[in-house]
Amino acid sequence: MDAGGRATSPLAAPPEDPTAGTAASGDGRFHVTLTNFAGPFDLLLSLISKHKLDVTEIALSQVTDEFISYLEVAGDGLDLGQATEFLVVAATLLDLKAARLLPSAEVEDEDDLAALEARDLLFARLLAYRAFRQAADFLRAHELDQARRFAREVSLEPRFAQALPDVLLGVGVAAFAALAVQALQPREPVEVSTSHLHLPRVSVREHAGILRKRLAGGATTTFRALTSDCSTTLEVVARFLALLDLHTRGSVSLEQLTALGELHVRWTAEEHAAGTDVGQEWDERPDATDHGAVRDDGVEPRPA
Amino acid sequence: MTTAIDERLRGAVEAILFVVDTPVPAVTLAELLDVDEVTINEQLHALASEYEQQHRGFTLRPAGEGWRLYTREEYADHVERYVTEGQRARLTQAALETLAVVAYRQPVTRSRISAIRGVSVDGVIRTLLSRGLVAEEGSDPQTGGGLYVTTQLFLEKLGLSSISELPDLAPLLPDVESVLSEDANP
Amino acid sequence: MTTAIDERLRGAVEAILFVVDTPVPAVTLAELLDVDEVTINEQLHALASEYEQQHRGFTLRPAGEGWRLYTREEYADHVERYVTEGQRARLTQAALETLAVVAYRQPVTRSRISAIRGVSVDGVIRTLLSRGLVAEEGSDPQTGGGLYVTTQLFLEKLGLSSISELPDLAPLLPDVESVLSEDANP
Repeated sequence: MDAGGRATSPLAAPPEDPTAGTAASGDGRFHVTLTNFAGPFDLLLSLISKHKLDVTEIALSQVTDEFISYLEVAGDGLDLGQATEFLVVAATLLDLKAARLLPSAEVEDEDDLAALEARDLLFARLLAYRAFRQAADFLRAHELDQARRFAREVSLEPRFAQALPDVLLGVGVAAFAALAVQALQPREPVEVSTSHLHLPRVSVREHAGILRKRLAGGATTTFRALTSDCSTTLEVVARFLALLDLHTRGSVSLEQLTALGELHVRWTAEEHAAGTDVGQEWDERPDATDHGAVRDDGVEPRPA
Repeated sequence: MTTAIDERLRGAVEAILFVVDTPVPAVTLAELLDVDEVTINEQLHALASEYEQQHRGFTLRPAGEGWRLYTREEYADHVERYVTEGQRARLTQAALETLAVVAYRQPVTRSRISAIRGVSVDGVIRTLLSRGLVAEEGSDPQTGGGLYVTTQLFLEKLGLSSISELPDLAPLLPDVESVLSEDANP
Repeated sequence: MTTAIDERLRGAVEAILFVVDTPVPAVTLAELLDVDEVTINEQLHALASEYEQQHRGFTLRPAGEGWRLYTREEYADHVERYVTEGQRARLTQAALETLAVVAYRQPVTRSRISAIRGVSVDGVIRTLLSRGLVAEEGSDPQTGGGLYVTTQLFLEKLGLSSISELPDLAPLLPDVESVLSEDANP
């Protein structure tokens, strides 16, 4: 994904060993080690924003490699927030870099200039967003601090309670009922909705089974025909993955005469040779079923 | 009392007494702070006489089966003036809304009100109690939490003779009941 | 502060702070006790440092526009048991970030917050409103959209006495302001 590639820039230097100096340093945050920069990802962003580092001189492919190996080290302990942030930042950087690398002649076009500005704006937004995140950290720290102090909040001693002036409600019956409606209105949860992530669960293994049934006769068919009954893209993908799996096991042969052309599929194995675990590695581990991130039963019970 | 005041222990006792408005038995403090009752009693007496010597704005006195902090008698006039002049006669929006929840859901526990309001209602309930608009009546058989109801004074303030005269909310709150009861059993 | 502590005045201030459940502004105390505000401020500061020196179980801190008594942090573990549940519901990250935007950009419209956060903030704003951490105050003359500000409670909850105590955002936001403000008026 490195859009640079100019021979003179430092990014032409061979990538360092991705495991060396990469990934989690002491604080568990993502650090990058490039030939012209080493430090936290955040800092990299700051330097670019202050024009102390030219975005065109950053080997984005290396940053990405490092992030991937960071993810591998982090394993299940991956912080979703960090991963998301990385994606957003990396995508913006890439966009920015692509724009900066455009031959200057083309930038004379008004539209291109506008596009460039739009990207800078996007980057500025990113920085603003990050700044407020850091401000939120400050608020969090103070909130935690303050949570260790308990204000004196006790009822008035009876003698003082009796001295209280007569209370005024200040509302009539109708206004009071309106307040009740307002107070009793169900509240929507604050959390970011993940409902858009609720894809139906598709099992590659199951699709391998379907393929095996259709192909076991030995006839030659096409991928198009094999997927004609799929109703979603996800099913097509699952079927394709299953097909690849069958291919690596030598159960089917695949032939494509022209690029992007029709894919011909032929069953080559013995009738019962294919194991039952085809596609299993694509599916969730059986014991992980209940914890899968992708569920079709709606994680959040919320009104539509 | 010849016992030197153990500063940490004294501080802890003081902090606990500071947040409760019921008398705290010495034995409770002893258990909580993991010292024997004799030591706690020494601390309490030492603290009480320290407040006297320093002539603080509050005093520590035995009350019922425990100890409790009170404002010092001689400053009662100032406090009373603050309470009568400084306090708002009008209820805040938060207090009114909480009152509305109690009125329409009574008898209701504090945690239920809190769940409906989405915030802690301790302070507001305290205000409503001290203003005589709500009262505690019995407790929830399941959770043991106190149940709150509105009072006669509340009805008077709204010019109603009975709770049944409150307008029906059902037409205004479509399907809210089911959502709320789901909410109560997460 | 060279002022000797006036024992009677100190006692009265202490007694009033002792009974209230909101921060008390110095000016309120001054009026109530019929002394000038400078004297009251001296007393408050003297009292606060006296509590520190004596390492009492409570502290006196500026909170929002006034002063309020709190238990000392180091006794939080003991005190926590006595403070009722529900008190300490944590704010979500989304709520905190939105709160940060309001705090630094107030008064600010919802659409402006949304633009900075990159997501719809309706739900979060509603939560912050219901918790009393932000309030609507006036409306934008151009768009007519409601303007949001942080409240006294916000300052209290964060242990700040004024918005100016928030750290400077500028070092975190190099050259961004100009770009963003252009953006705000397309």
